[in-house]
Amino acid sequence: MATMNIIQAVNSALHIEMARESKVVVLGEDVGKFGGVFRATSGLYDQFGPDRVIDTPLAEGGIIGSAIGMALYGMRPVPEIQFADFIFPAFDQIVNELAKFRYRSGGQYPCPVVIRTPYGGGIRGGHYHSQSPESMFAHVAGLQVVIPSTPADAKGLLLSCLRQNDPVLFMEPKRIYRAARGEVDEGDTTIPLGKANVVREGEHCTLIAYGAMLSVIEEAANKAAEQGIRCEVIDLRTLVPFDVETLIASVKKTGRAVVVHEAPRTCGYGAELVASICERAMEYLEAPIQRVTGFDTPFPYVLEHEYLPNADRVLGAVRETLEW
Amino acid sequence: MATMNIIQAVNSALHIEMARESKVVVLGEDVGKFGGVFRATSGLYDQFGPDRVIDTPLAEGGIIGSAIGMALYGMRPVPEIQFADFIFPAFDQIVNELAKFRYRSGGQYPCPVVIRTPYGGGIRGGHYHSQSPESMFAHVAGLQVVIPSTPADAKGLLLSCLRQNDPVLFMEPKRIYRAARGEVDEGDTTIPLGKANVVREGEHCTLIAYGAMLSVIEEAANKAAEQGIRCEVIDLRTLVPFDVETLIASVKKTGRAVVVHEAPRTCGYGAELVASICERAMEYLEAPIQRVTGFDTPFPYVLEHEYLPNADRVLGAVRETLEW
Amino acid sequence: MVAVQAKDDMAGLRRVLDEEGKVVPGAEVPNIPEEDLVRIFETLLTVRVMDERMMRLQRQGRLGFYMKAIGEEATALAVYALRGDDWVFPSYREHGAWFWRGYSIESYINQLFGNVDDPVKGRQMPVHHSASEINMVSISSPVGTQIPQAVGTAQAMAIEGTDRCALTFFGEGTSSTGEFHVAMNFAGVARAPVIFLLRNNGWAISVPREKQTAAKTFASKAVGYGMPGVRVDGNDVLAVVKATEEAAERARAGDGPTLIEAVTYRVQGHSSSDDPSAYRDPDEPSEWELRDPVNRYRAYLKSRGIWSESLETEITERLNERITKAIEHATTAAMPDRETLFEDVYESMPWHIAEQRDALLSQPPVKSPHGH
Amino acid sequence: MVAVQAKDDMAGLRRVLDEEGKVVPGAEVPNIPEEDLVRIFETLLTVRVMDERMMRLQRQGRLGFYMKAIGEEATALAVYALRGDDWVFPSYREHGAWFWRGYSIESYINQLFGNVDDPVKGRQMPVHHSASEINMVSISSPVGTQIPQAVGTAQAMAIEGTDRCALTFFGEGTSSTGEFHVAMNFAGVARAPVIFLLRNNGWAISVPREKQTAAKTFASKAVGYGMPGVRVDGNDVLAVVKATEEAAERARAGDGPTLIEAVTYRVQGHSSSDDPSAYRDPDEPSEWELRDPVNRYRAYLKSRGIWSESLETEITERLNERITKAIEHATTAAMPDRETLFEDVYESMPWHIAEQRDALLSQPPVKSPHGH
Ligand SMILES: Cc1ncc(C[n+]2csc(CCOP(=O)(O)OP(=O)(O)O)c2C)c(N)n1
Ligand SMILES: Cc1ncc(C[n+]2csc(CCOP(=O)(O)OP(=O)(O)O)c2C)c(N)n1
Ligand SMILES: [Mg+2]
Ligand SMILES: [Mg+2]
Repeated sequence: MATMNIIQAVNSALHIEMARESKVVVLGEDVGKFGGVFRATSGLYDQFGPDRVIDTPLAEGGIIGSAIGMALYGMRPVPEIQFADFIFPAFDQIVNELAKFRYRSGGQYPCPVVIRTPYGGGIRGGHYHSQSPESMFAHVAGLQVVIPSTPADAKGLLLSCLRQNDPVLFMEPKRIYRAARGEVDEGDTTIPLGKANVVREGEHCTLIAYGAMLSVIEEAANKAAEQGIRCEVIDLRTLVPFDVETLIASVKKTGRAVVVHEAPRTCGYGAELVASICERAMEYLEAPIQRVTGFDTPFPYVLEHEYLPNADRVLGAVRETLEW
Repeated sequence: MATMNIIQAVNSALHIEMARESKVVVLGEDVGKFGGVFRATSGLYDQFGPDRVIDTPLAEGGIIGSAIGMALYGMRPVPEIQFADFIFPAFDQIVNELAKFRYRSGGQYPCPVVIRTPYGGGIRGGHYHSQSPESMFAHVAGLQVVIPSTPADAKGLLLSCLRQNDPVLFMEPKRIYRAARGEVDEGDTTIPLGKANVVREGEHCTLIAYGAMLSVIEEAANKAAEQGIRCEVIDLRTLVPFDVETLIASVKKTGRAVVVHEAPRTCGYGAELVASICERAMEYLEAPIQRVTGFDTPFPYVLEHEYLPNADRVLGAVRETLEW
Repeated sequence: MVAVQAKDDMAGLRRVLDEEGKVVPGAEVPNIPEEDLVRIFETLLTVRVMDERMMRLQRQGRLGFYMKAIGEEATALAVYALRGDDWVFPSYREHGAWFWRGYSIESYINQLFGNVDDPVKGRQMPVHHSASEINMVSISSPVGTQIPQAVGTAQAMAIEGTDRCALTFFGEGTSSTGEFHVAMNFAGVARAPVIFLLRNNGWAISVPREKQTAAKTFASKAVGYGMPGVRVDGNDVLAVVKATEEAAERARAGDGPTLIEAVTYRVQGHSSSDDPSAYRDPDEPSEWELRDPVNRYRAYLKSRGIWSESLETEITERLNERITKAIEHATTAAMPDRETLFEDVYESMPWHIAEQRDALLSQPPVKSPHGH
Repeated sequence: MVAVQAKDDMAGLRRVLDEEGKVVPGAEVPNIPEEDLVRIFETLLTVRVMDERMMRLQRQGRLGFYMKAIGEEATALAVYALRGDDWVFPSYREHGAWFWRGYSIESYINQLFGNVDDPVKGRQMPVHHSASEINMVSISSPVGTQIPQAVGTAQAMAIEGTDRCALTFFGEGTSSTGEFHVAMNFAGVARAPVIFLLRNNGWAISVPREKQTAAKTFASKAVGYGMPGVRVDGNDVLAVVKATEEAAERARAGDGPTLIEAVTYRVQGHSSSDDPSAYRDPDEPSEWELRDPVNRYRAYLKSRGIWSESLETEITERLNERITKAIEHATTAAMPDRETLFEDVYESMPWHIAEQRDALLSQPPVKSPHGH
């Protein structure tokens, strides 16, 4: 065990897997000699050389398009998109190609590309260094969407992604890249995809989040506890396919839920959680599920602290479910 | 009044507005001399010339990017994307530029681009001539999303879009381009954006859809009526911003709802409707809202009749809400 | 104007055969064994016969959609220059490439009908084939997406240390996409062993070549990527093969990518849904008839004493018979079960898709509005 | 290797001034009145002084983020060749273009701090300006998106029948994007009155120019779009102005677009977040020091008897004073009210945004973690 932050945990997973499996290739803008603008690929270039750690020209469509070609051929490319805000030039390759290759070829061409990308606000990045586009990708059949919230999860989930045979969008909460520190196995420990983590048990209200919002709901749970409200805190970890059983079991127990994400509300991932839970457990709900989310505006700059969900807003939502 | 199909209605709106306002410009692939692969721009080239009806090179990013530049300068471009499936190369221009221009410039640069694009299945188009990506765009603050279901609406809503000052994604249900025929005012009649249409009143269950799914819920309502179930049928018309009042009023009355769309279920637009209604009217709901949607697979070819929601599936969902 | 365009496009083209199928003085003739020369001829005829038969089915309402390659058959034979372990990323109009590399007439027709024997399980529209066993990559409709993918495969081949290469086909209209650019640029920088085969048939649906770019030639675009650009007569099989052989050699030697512009002509509509009389001068196609790639190649074989009336009759009859049988099978074979709708989205089926499958299967089957 | 690259990039550059600021024999000197020559000098100094002052604030933790233009100041003066009714679509490193066209030092600094006097209302990161009153278009971070937009504006200008033109700036790294290609191609076909000013500063964050393209020069990419491509010394104001004047003339005359590659050098880090010592040979920048655009231009003014020590002191002092005052104001002015978060998403506020606004306003304000 060692103390790591999320960057180090991601880096460790990449080191382990590249050493174990020669088909793993990292590519993207500035990922080579420089080790990535967030340094997540640091040291890989020196250890594995320019053939396996590739600085590409500035074109996200080319990064994903060529990663697809590599994967079709049998490699295991791990492209980095520098910020999730810049993934859209590759949207067509991801949505129309990567996600559909296995299906459209009748199973002939699996396409195991693991796209890593930092996402989310809280670093004063304004419109274009803060976005959380997860729900757009969650809508695309054929993709998996994974978002860790701790260093141990970042490493264990990424290792799992690298060892299965379908495309993944692995979104890293850059706001807590360095702030989230924790014990991480230095060795080769995976964490299964598709399983949520019940971080804290409670019986009054279920709080559901992922990524950087996890610490927000934990803080809200702490504050609630001071008022005698015991919240169950769930870290979703995998958005597609999500762990419906754990969620439903929790909501059946608590009868209340608050879902939290940074992305704008309309058609955000929270809507899916609300709809899915209501379909399966409406009779257990004592109150409407509350959504605490970013607003339906572009991501702001100076007002990002007002934009981002915080513990008080979550707590307010918890109270609404209790007082309903 | 004249009998028109949706293509003719769209064409009529474009003719009227181009004649009235010289700043309106149509651009896209094959929209010129040929009049568009669905013939929606037919006759415009002859009447308004190559300066205002522009055949572009094959690049959707260029079509939307240059349309944005025209709009910034004060024109009113109406780009056509040949199929919604091919809109993704322009995704970055739409999501990061078009939608955010007004906001990011502090209001200096409005960007009134009306993107027309045929969407949806039912024409044996397979993966790439059938998609319904509306929820991805509905998630993007700054865009409006409008989907007509009748010729009169197609004309009236399009005219409204062309006369307001923000970007719109105007999605045309190609499955009923020619099949839907109806009386349309040959003159200049607009239909307001943001207002749903209560197509039929009923008190047992609210059916909500848009575009080509409207006839499916109408058929389901007919079948239900035979069994004594009176459904309220609502055509949403505008997805962003949607007419929450009309929906809530209806659900308060009926206590039940079924939302229907062709797009895959997960993070589809239906999730937002379910979440929004539950937040506002949960105490009125007698049963969970049902979603009848496309499946979480790429759009198929030979099995599209199984994939697409039909009246029987909707009816089944209605019965589930009643028997819950 | 149209005719001028055609002539412009013809200027300075690399050729092996002239319009009469005679070897152009000084041209380097690729070294092709006689049996291959015959097989190439058979491949060209396969495409032509297939196109005619399938369009007839389409017009009879028995086939949903079709795309012809008539007049452009020679360009697809670029794949003659490849080895079996090279990979091909085609667009939708290189039928000959499939047949040359061993895709069967039966698979081809089953795909069009999407029956249980369709290699892609009825999931895609007609002419969207896939055959991993012969390294032919699944076709998709969005044009240009295959180009950066081919570059990635080529890079992987180089990383692996093999001397394989990848070849990708696309139309001249598709050179306007961002994908073309990023792929060419990536390939140039990486010196990837990839061949870009731009099939310039003069039209992108209704849009003529001169509205697609202001560049004098498509081959000249190679300059901007630091790679050689070659213009060949795309209706001259031997010129296409020769140029591709040279490009493949460069690729295998580690000298990087090549852009080949093969100038040909879309003699008929873009697809079965298209009627070019709405936008194209009706005289234009006839101008091109004398350049027919099959006629020229036939004349060449004749001059070499390889062609005979009976050879062609034998081939054509054999093809027609086989196609007839294949149609019979394809139109009567079972269609994929509806549970297959939910397979292959992922390697193993996640719960939410299983749930959706079960919900569907609990309902009575829906009759296809299209009959079989 | 680095030095070779630098020299390669220098070969065949169009210049008016040599490294000592002397007019190169035979060079056509643009016709610039003396008062403009002085104003250009002041603009160059404004950028340099501003960059130093703002970086100091950033290092002190008083400013969130900054991007310098040091060493590249001359290239932005391409806008000298434009008229006020021409439009400019900048990237994030052409500060001089803003000042030349009349954007005030105060607005510039208010934008960096996002206060109530920020023209874009605190909505965007520092250096993302917008000034519609001087036809400077809002900057966004995704690189390259402005290029097709500039083409659209240029097309609109032509449709309208004016003789205006549009100019867009972008880096050499950005030429790798799909947007560059589609924009160049659209412009070529439409013969749009647009000038593409590619600022080749050798680096895209940590990626050197030779990993960005295998083309010998960026200017050569123009061939593929049927437009002229020009390579100028981007550190030579007069050469940049001259080349842009010629391009603007062509545009106004209906002769279509031009690509100008201005070769310059990113002397320091990509932004305040970047430390180039992690990836760049520390000797490289010093090689470029003798090409400093301000020194060369100063020497030229001196040779023309326009420059004097006292002139420069006067300008610098005036600038510094004004900047000091502007900083004082910018750092003490009120910040935008939180309800402004919800404005300008649309022309009028739809119900769902109003609802979200009301919900936020019902909560106590959140303290900014960044203080002012
Ligand atoms: C991204 C995208 N946009 C639009 C289309 C619609 N479309 C299909 S084929 C075609 C023209 C392609 O022309 P070209 O590349 O010259 O190929 P050709 O059909 O001539 O073989 C268009 C516009 C598409 N398939 N993909
Ligand atoms: C689409 C996109 N991808 C990635 C980035 C991150 N990024 C910001 S600047 C930059 C390098 C740009 O280099 P260049 O175009 O040469 O401009 P320069 O910074 O040298 O002026 C990168 C990769 C971005 N802003 N946009
Ligand atoms: Mg073509
Ligand atoms: Mg640069």
